[in-house]
Amino acid sequence: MRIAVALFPGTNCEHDVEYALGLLGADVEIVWHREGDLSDFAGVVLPGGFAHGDYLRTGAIARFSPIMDEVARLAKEGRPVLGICNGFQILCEADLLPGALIANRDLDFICKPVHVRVETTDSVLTRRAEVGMVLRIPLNSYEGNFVADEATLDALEARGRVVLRYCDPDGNVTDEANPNGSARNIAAIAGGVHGNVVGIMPHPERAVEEILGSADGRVLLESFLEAAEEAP
Amino acid sequence: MTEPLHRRLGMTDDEYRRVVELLGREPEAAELAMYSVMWSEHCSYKSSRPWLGRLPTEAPWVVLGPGENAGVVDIGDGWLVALRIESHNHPSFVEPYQGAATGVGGILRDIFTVGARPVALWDALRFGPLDEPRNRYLFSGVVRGIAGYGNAVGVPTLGGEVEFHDRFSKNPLVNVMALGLLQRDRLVTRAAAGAGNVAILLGAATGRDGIGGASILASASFDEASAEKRPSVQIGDPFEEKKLIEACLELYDRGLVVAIQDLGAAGISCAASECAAAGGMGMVVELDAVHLREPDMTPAEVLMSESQERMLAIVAPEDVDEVLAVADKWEIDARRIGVVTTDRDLVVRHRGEEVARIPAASLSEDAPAYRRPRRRPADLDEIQDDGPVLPDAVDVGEALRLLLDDPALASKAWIYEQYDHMLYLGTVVGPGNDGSLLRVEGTRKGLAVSTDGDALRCFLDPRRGAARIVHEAALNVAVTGARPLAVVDNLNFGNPEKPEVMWQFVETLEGLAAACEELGVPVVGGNVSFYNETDGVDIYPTPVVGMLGLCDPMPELPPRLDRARPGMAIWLVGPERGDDFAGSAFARVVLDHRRGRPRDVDGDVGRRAVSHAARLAHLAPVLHDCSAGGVAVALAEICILSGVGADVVADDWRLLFDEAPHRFLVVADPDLDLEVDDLPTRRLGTVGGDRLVFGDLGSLDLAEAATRWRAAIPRRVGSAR
Amino acid sequence: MSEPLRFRVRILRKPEIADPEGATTARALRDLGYDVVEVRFGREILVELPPGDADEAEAAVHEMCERLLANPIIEDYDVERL
Amino acid sequence: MSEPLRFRVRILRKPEIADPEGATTARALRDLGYDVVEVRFGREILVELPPGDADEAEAAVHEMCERLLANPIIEDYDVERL
Ligand SMILES: Nc1ncnc2c1ncn2[C@@H]1O[C@H](COP(=O)(O)OP(=O)(O)O)[C@@H](O)[C@H]1O
Ligand SMILES: [Mg+2]
Repeated sequence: MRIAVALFPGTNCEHDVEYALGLLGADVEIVWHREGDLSDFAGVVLPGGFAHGDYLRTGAIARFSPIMDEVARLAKEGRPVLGICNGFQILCEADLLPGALIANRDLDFICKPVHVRVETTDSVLTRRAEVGMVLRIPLNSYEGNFVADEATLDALEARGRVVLRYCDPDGNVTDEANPNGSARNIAAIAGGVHGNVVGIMPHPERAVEEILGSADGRVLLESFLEAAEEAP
Repeated sequence: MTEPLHRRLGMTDDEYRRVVELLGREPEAAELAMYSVMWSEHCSYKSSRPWLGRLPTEAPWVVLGPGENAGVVDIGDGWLVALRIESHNHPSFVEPYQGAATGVGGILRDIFTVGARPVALWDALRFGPLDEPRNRYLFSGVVRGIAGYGNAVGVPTLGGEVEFHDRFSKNPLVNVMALGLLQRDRLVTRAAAGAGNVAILLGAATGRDGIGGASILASASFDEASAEKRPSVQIGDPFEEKKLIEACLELYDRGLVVAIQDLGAAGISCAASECAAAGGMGMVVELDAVHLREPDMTPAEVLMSESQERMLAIVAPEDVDEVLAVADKWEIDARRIGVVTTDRDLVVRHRGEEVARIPAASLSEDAPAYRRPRRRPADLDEIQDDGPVLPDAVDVGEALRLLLDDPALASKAWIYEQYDHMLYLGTVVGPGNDGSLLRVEGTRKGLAVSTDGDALRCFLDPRRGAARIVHEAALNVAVTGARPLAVVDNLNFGNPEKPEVMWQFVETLEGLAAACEELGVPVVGGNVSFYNETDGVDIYPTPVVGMLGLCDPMPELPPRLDRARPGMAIWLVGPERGDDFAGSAFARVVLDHRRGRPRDVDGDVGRRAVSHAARLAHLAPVLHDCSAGGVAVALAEICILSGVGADVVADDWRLLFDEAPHRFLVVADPDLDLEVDDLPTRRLGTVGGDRLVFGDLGSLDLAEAATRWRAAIPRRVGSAR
Repeated sequence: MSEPLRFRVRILRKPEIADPEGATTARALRDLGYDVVEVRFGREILVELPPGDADEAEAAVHEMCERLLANPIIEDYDVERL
Repeated sequence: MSEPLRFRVRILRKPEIADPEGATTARALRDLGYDVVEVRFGREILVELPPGDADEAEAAVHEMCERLLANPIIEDYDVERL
């Protein structure tokens, strides 16, 4: 089973995702954004970084890359599509996920581990986790502040597509535990016809080994790989 | 009568005569522009060169030493490490965000110029006190600029340091260090070989950025008038640089590059002449081929432009098409602008005319060098004799409260949490500890780095101050388990035309050299920044060292400050004197005193401390060197980060705040046998409780200590965090 | 007809969507002693097209906004010929 | 006199200063098939002040630009009353 990791000019987390998924046994290939055919891949990851320098709006230019047609096709076919950080932003710009990501509430770039609570196991990112589980995963973004209109947010909630929320170490979802001002403390959402498209702001690939500070990201990436295994 | 052109370009009459002699005729305007920048202090090191030879530079593991784009050392298993440090002081004062950002961009180019992938950055900063709004603006602008560029270009910033003193209010210091990794066979040089080889300019378009700028700016003092000389500010484009890095690394992978040089000060003229001179060749450059951002630039402007994110690659003619294709894939511009020739001349053509023809090597090799006069500052004796007067009794809890709230001692999280410090999954020990430690993929090795400076002590005694920072940096890497391997240094000084500044400079070199010799570490690169003087006031003499250490193998779980647990024992290893207060944090913060003569290092003791620390790093969960604020502050940091108090046996407050060098704390299981027999070692106390208790001398609630320490910087810069 | 055509595109956050830049700037201005009610951030993009038919060019700029320059979920835009 | 006072501040990078964001966006537009000559980025800041003397308010906005909103070293600004 092969997983594609999309590479845009300005992307920088492609090797980290390759390494982390490789550690979990996946066969990973980094695919340049102008190369187009993903039919042989069971799933695709859009990694973090600064595609096109984050100029204009983060993710705005990347969405027109040829590879995005393929990503949309995989999404439609029900194969797992994961956007991490900048990848999340690209998926929103490409209309594969609702909402948008804007500058953090305090206008600071934030690089630090945060706590997130698992809200549903009905997603390709959390199927092996448990609801209520608290994970410690590094955040690394300037535009991590998730926004959408109320109706969109209500719909996400109603359909169980809020995947992770920022919380304190004990799992309480509070304002103080919200690092960037995201609406309803949202850290990850699912979308797509089958809920198989997930965007997550923190970086699970940065939390796969204790020596790096946490291995809590494993359960998320393992979920993703399991979903890819079973994908149509 | 207007001043002659050479003087307006900052050249002396003697230097001008030298050019005339070299060329055997009067120089053309473009030629004079080239000499003026290449012979500026910034590019030619004319005041410092005669002294730099004092530094030890050799060791079996040194592959490239000073004078190259970056120092390169061999760490075994086929891996080389490239390192380099640079200042961007004046540009950061003019425009803090862009000044710092372009500083990061510039140093990264030095690293990938030698064939390495840049994988880590450190920043060493100096500002005036944060109660001044202007200093807050500079400080937060610089931090944002480093974050803005470093994060987006995809190179993590793993640490750094910062100090605040009045003397930096009008002249902040922004020093950035970078590290890169490369396989042994990938080393690239700048020596253009082979007549007929093609020079290709890669990257951003050329505009009027910093014409004569960075270099002229860094080669003269700052005052109102220089506002006019101010070149147009350079804007960093981390996206362009990221593409440039990937494109260059792909070119090296495919073996398409004969030689390469980054464009920095003096732009094309510097890069072209250095490539040619290094290969013993010449070059013909066609300026019409250069991709311009502004159409109507003069030849001199095109030659001197310091537009960022550009590289000059020398390529065999048959490989040109493939090189252009790689550039096209990465969406960067690539233009053939020159050809390598055998005649050793750098010839520049513009619209069919020859605008310059000069011996390529003369720009660098014939640069003047000055042995400027030196004089010990007349008031230094008086300053040194006026050491701090210590009170008999001190409430240790109260003193600690003050120290933890000092921005130089407080948590730097406000800074480093704005920096991506985790990219590449190599960061085993990140910022917030002593040295940072990154693992080398596919090996058991770890690279430890610490940057250290101590402006006040170096002012009080440049030689001792400089030696102390080398020892401190060595201990900072040793507590991660590393053995010191190489040093890069950034020498930030005032106006070298003042004999007192030259004296400080030479004393500093003596101190650095002696300490490096004592520790057996070579200096593999450095940078000299003179003219850090505004309105006649010089900065404190401020050497900064970047120390690279190697762990081989890396400890299973390298020590970190947050690993203390209740019941663990606390030891102090190293000399206790109780009399090292001149230039200390205690004197400065608690006594408001900044005079006296710092104590000297002890080379033998320093070497032993380093080797014990490196060994103990494999055994103890926490090691922490004692630096600013002494034992008390070092212990408080461990307790705050571990979230647990400590009970310390103490009967003399001096031993808690004194800053004698070569000491570190060990926190570990009480049964651990430290096996340190050639250094004083004392059991200080035990971890536990929710207070920091120092016997009868005082105590402090841990939560309060933590709040003060964490809030000191955010509170001052008015950040919500 | 041989003049280049220049347009100013203004892009503003929709009123119901948070504007952290605006809010932070308002706070900073109040800290400096100014009595401000509200600050909103937007961007201005100047687009220059080669000489040609102005109406066609304007239509093209609108299309650029729809496709790339603005994000309709969070932003409104307007185009002005200069 | 009881209307709030609204100003539009436009901030543009000085023409000789590089604008990588504009250049990148121009490239993206060309990739999408548009023939653009140049794109320059600027910011627009809407500042609302409480009702009061309009001239004083305008002077205050100019001062805000000098002190905080614009960076005179690399940017030019202009203020327009709405
Ligand atoms: N300017 C900075 N940028 C990034 N990290 C910093 C900066 N200043 C300090 N730090 C980090 O904060 C920690 C404490 O720094 P410092 O007090 O200078 O340590 P030490 O006394 O051990 O040299 C270190 O890990 C350092 O890397
Ligand atoms: Mg230390």
